[in-house]
Amino acid sequence: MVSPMYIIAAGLGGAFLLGLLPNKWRTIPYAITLAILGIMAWIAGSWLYAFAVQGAASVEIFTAGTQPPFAINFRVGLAEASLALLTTLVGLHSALYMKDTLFKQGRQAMAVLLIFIMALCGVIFTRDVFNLFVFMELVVIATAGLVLLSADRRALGAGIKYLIVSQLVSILLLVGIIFLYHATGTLNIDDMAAAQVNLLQGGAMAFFLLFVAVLAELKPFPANGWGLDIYESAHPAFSAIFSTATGGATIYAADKMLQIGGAEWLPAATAIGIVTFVAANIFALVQNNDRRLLGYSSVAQIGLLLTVAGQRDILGDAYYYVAGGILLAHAVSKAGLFWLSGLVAQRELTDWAALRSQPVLVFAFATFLALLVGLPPFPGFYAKWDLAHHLAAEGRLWLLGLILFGALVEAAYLFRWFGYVIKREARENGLAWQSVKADVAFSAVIVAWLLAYLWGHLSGHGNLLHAVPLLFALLFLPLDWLPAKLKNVLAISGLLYWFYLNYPSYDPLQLIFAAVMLPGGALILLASFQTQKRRVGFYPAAMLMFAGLAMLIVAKSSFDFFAAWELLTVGSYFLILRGKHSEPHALSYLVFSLGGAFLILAGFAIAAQGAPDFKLAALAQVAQPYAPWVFAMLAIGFMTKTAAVGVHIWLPGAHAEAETDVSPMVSGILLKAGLFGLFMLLITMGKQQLYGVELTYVMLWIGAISALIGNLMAIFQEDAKRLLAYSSIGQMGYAVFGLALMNHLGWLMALMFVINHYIYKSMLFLSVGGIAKRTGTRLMYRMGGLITLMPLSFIAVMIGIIAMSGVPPLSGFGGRWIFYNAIMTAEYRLPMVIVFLAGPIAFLYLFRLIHTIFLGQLKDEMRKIKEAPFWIVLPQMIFVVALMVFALVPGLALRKVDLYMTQFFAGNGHLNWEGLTISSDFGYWNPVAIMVIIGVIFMTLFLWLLFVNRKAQPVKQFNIVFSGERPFRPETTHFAWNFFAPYRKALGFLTQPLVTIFWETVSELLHSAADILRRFYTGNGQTYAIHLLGFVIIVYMLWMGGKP
Amino acid sequence: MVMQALYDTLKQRFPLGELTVQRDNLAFITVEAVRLYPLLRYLRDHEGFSHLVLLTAVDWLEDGQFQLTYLLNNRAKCQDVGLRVMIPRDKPEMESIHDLWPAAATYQRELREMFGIDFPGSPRLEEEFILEGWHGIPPYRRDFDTLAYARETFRDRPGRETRDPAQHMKQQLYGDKGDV
Amino acid sequence: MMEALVEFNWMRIPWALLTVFIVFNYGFLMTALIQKIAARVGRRHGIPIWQNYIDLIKNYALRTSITHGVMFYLGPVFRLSGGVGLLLFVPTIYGSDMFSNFSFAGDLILALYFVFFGTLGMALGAAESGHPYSAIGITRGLSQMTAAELPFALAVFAVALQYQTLSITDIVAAQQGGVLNWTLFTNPFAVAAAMMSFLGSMMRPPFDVVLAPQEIPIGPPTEYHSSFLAMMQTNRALFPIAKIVVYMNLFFGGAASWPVLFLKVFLIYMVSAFVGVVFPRFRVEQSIRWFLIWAVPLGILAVVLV
Amino acid sequence: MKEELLKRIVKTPDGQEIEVDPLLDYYCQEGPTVQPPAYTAIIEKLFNWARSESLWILGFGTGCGAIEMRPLMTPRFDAYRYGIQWRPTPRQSNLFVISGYLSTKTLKRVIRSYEQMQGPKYVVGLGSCTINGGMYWDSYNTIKRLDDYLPVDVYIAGCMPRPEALLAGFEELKKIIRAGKAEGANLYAKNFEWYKANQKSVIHDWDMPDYNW
Repeated sequence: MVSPMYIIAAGLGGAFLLGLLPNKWRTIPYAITLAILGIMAWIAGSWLYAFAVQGAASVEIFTAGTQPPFAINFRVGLAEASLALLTTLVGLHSALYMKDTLFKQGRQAMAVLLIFIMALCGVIFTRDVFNLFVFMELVVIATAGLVLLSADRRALGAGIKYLIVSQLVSILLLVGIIFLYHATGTLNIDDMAAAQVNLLQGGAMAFFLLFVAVLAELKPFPANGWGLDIYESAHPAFSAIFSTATGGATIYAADKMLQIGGAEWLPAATAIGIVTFVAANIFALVQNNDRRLLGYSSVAQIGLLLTVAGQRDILGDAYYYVAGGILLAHAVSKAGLFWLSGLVAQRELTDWAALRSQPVLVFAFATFLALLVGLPPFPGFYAKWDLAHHLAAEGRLWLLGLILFGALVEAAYLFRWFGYVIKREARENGLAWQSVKADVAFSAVIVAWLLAYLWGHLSGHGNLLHAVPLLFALLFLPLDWLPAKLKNVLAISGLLYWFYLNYPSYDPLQLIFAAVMLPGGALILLASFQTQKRRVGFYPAAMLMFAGLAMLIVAKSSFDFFAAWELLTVGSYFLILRGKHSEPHALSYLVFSLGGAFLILAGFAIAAQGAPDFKLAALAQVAQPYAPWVFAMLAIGFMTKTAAVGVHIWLPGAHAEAETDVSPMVSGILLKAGLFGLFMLLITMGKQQLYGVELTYVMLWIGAISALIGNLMAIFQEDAKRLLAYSSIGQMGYAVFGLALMNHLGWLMALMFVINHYIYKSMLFLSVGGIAKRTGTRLMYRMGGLITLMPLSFIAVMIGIIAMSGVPPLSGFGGRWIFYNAIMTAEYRLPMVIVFLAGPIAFLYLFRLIHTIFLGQLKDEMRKIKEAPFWIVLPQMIFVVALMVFALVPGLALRKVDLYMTQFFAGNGHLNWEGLTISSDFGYWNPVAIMVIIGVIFMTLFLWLLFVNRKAQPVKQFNIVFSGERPFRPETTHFAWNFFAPYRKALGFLTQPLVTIFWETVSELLHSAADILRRFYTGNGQTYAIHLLGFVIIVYMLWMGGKP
Repeated sequence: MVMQALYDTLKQRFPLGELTVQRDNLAFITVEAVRLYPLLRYLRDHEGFSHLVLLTAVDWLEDGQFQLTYLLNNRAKCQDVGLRVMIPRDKPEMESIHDLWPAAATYQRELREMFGIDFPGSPRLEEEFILEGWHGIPPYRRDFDTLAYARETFRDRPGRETRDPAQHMKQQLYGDKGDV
Repeated sequence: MMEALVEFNWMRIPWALLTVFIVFNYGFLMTALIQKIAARVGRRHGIPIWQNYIDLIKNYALRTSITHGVMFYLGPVFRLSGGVGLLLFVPTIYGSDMFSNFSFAGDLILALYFVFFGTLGMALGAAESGHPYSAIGITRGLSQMTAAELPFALAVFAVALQYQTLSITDIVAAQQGGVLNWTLFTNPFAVAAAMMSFLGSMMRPPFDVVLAPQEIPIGPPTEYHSSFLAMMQTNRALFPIAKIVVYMNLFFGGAASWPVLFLKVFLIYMVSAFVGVVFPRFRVEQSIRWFLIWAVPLGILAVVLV
Repeated sequence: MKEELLKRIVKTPDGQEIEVDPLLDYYCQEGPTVQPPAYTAIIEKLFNWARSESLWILGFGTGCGAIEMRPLMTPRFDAYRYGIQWRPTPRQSNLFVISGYLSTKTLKRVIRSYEQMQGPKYVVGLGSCTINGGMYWDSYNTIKRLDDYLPVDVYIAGCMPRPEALLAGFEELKKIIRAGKAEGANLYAKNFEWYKANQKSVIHDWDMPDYNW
């Protein structure tokens, strides 16, 4: 084993060696540089291997052969070794990446790079304060030198500003060290920590200076202008080192300082960290320059790390797991992103659309974003989970809230960026492709997935990368070159096989959801057969969503549940983003979903109260006063997915703009995930009271109002898919309402809605999608009279709307019947008023849907269109059959679950399924008889009419009576636009977009606040120095006020 | 007298033709075609004649002229003034006043259809107004023989006879003694 | 509480046909009678009492007819199926096994929702004619219906809560034993709300903007004629009676024999006739507001007080 | 021909160009056919009785005489008691009352409405103008003989005839119908070319299909 000292020695020696070489040489110095960096990395790596795998104890290295305080000592343990490996690897890769620049600048630059990496390792290893100062000085000077490597003209200014401020910092640091030495009589960090500086005369002040200086090196808010200028102007490869290695080393230094300061200083670190995290993320919202945005994001991540460092007292053993997870996620993703930024020719965020020409680059980009945001299965996800649980267990809820808020903002701007990449116009020559650079970036991707595996392995919750559904979804990434039809077969068989495998293990409730989600998904996927070519990116996303759904149903612990939840959210986001104009809607979907997910995370964390493995069933045992809060958080989280009113605004756009076969998936299937969550929640937690208010009662109102508003909004839509989307809000409102009734039949009704809504909404979305495909528009008033041209789609829509409106004999009636029986025993009656009003309103939009599309006047340009493609029609016809069967024998699906649910409500209220008649305590219903009777009456009358009216002359569209005139044109004769004008007059005031206005105002406020505050960064070195002083003074006032 | 006063006021600004006072509050003034437009605008904007009551034409076949009559009304004073313009029959064209009164466009369409008088620039002038599919001489021109046209186009029912109403009533009431 | 469910046997079919026949004739005479009453209010003689039969024959006797398409053709079939079905799904005569018809198929909720069957089918048929006035009439009808249905749904809910059952037979049974046992007296708010809703569903003034003969020819049926129209006429006679039978069963103690049924149906029908001859027509938004302001609070009161 | 009836090229959503011929594409091209009476005489008799007792008038005031029809609805005359009522749409009417003078422009609408009525259908000419042009005998745009253009069942003379005369006319019509002689629709179908030629001779801008279903 080579001593870690050789890392330092190699760096120094290499730099010295380079100094001896002739000026003109390029290749040899470069080779030496790479070799030295390689050696350094190898040493660090071998030590890491020793610590991690062989379980070696950390080693102390005494430089002068004596014990401290007489000599400087280094310590190398697991953390140091990993940081050093990270630093050297980033250095090595960046050196590879910067080959051209280094060749141009010559051996001096290479030497500086070596010194830089060496110094960073020194910062990591050293246990001596003064030595730390020396290494930090080296870092500063090397940084200033390396900034100049950039071709950007602003780099010079940035370097100078950096130097100015850094010197101020150095002075503080030095003064602090002197004072501290005076107080403790030692320079050794461990000795200082043992000396309890805070109790010594002047010790606190001395430590303050030391600490604030190290903090300032972390570029906390607001004293970070100089750092941002560097990110913006420096060479991306250097920025990668600057962000990851410098950031990592410095945060580690700060961590060491905190050991000196003790627990008393942890809150300071927390406060500065969290303010930095939140503020930097908010600032990043308004950045257009990619590297500056990455800079802000780096600052934010370091802030988060500092916050985590401040939680050292409660994290205990998990500290390194959490901090390491976040740090490595930050480091790898940020390095990767900076490296990617070198491949993009222009600096606007939208210019990254150029990545699209290489799907692999998009994959890399997505990986980095997911890694950075902390989505499963990446380390940040596990780290955030543990962090949240520790915070919640200790009651640091405000902090948890702020962290989640910051993370949400971060996700918002990062995924907005992703939206640009997928959707914006790509410029020509936007990609400065160099295979070396790309390879360097890909190495980060590989590391990211390795880390994902490692962190999963280390987590106490099982490795997500061992989950078969997820692996199956990921399998589609390498298979993406296959033709879409083949992948579709694979996907469908995968879904069906998984369902078949797990079928015996589901309980009846799970079975219904699983049936809707897995075979149901397979059925909708039939429609995907009509796509041609490869359809890059569709299958990984779709299968990711289905994987999440499959895992959600069987989740036993809160971790499994949440991980599945995040997976399906992310998968569906990618899926929705594929729509033609879906960029803003997909973003809004993601932000709302992640917001909801974070609430769920917080809810689980609070519920767990520190328990490492929290079973979902244990939700029932959550103690007061947490229980209602947990309930509320989880309920809101789930209701975000079902788009309950208030958090519904993402749905219409997302569902309407998605692709033809995606809309039914996200509407018919994905919404059910929220219902499943609510089921799980209500089964375990039951009724909860908050401040004396029954929370299920609130849900009852939310469900009722969602039903009303969803339906009401739907009737005013001109866009067919938007109409259906709003209708989903209404339908989910019914289901939530049924659940919140908290009685047996209410739940059964919700389940009925799960099945019914899946069938008819999928069917309607498919047929409307097929029609939109043929007509080239989704605006209903531009269609009309398509019944003869698209008869099968018409049949699907007609059956769908009859079912959805609840008219016997189709299956919607069953839902209504159960609903009435359920409300008979409900405790509350007022919300029914709203639901009763919502019911008939559904007629309005349903009629509008079928009338404006299929009936009325056929337009000129539509005269020759054909029926929707076979593969879109086929699933519709299957749905029609399914609907009929379900209408005739609802018992097939409901009987078992009806019995199963008796356990939740003390056995009363369930239905009686004797014979053909289904009866409850109040009424009865015989679907077969209804169908037969109506059928017989209908057929009799129809035959009678056929007999008496056999000679009817079929006429064409303009053969209508028109007050003696003739119609002008089909467009002016088709009554379609603003169809329910009188209704708008009467009740239109209810459709004021209050919720939309509210959320837009929130977003607007965040953006404009960021926009105003960023003027704070003037780009002037003196201003930055003043910021720094201000920062020092504020920290002083807050923590040192009143202390000696 | 009032109308005379109005005429005198107008005379100071515009060269006017003769004045025909019909009533205390109704008079007709003959003007040249080129004077009409400014005069109308003046009357509308300064004399309070804000309402175009009608625009009509008379076919003076013998003189070879069409007479256009623009009747304006002053609501506040309850006065009407008609402006008469004579235009040549062989070149029936007049300046459009639809920009003064949008309603004038409708009158102009009618005149165009019924008299064949052209008002260049008037909106929808070419569209049919009342008649559908009419070809030939505009029916309100006096050289159009409506009886001949009707005979030629519509079949008579045999046995129809036309009687002078006065003669007929006499016959009914007094029989043969009517002439006594 | 729950009475033994009647079951299907083949004898139900002739009885059902008899029910339809009786109600058909009663409906024809009744509509004519109502028209005659309206005429008398206007001091006219009005139509002969058998005029509707003649019109019906005349419409079947037309020699030509046109069709705009399949749904247009099926519209009247839907419509009449809705009327006949509603009639047969509701026990017509209380305590009579013969005239309980097919009420074993479903309870009150079936009746409540089956009302829409004909409406929906008719709307589809009328819309396929491509006539804008048909579509306008339908939007008006549906808009008005959303508000008119609300008080009725509330009243039904209140009644169901009151008797703790959704079975119409049971509800009627609970009202036996004297006039004062009728829902009319035991739950007057519910009945008031329901009767207001009843006005809205009868297509008579002031809620007849759907047809609005002077304005949008006659709305949905603008294109319908000959045997199509004849079927709709039949439904116009049948359907109100079927609906009133539901009202009668829920609120007015049901009927134990045909004469009682005739009387009660006539009286309930008269409510809308009286209102109809006195009031002018509401616009859609006016009627929506009227229902929401006057009828819905009564319904809420009924639901809350039960 | 009106611009909206001209053939035009439109682009379908998938980019093809297709030709639309409004007259052919929007309107049914079939002509009227002679419709035989019911198979058995007794049923036809019953039907004729029902037709005569249920006269549904198309509410279309074609000329000044329309004002004479209004009193028929009032208590004084109350035509409803004779089974007569006004329907707002030609589809449901079977009696067309041409009320007074008929300009060529209105004639076009009348023909359209008449053809849209379902047979058997009846026409009553009201007032002298429909008989021989009346006081508009020399007008350039008023027809003189209604029966040149539509088969007329009954003429009611007068300028204008009083409501009583109308009622008498309707009674006359009922007799004709009951006698099975009111076959105007079949007459029209049989002599379709002749009627069309007459109609087209006065309507110069024929902008509709030959038969309006």
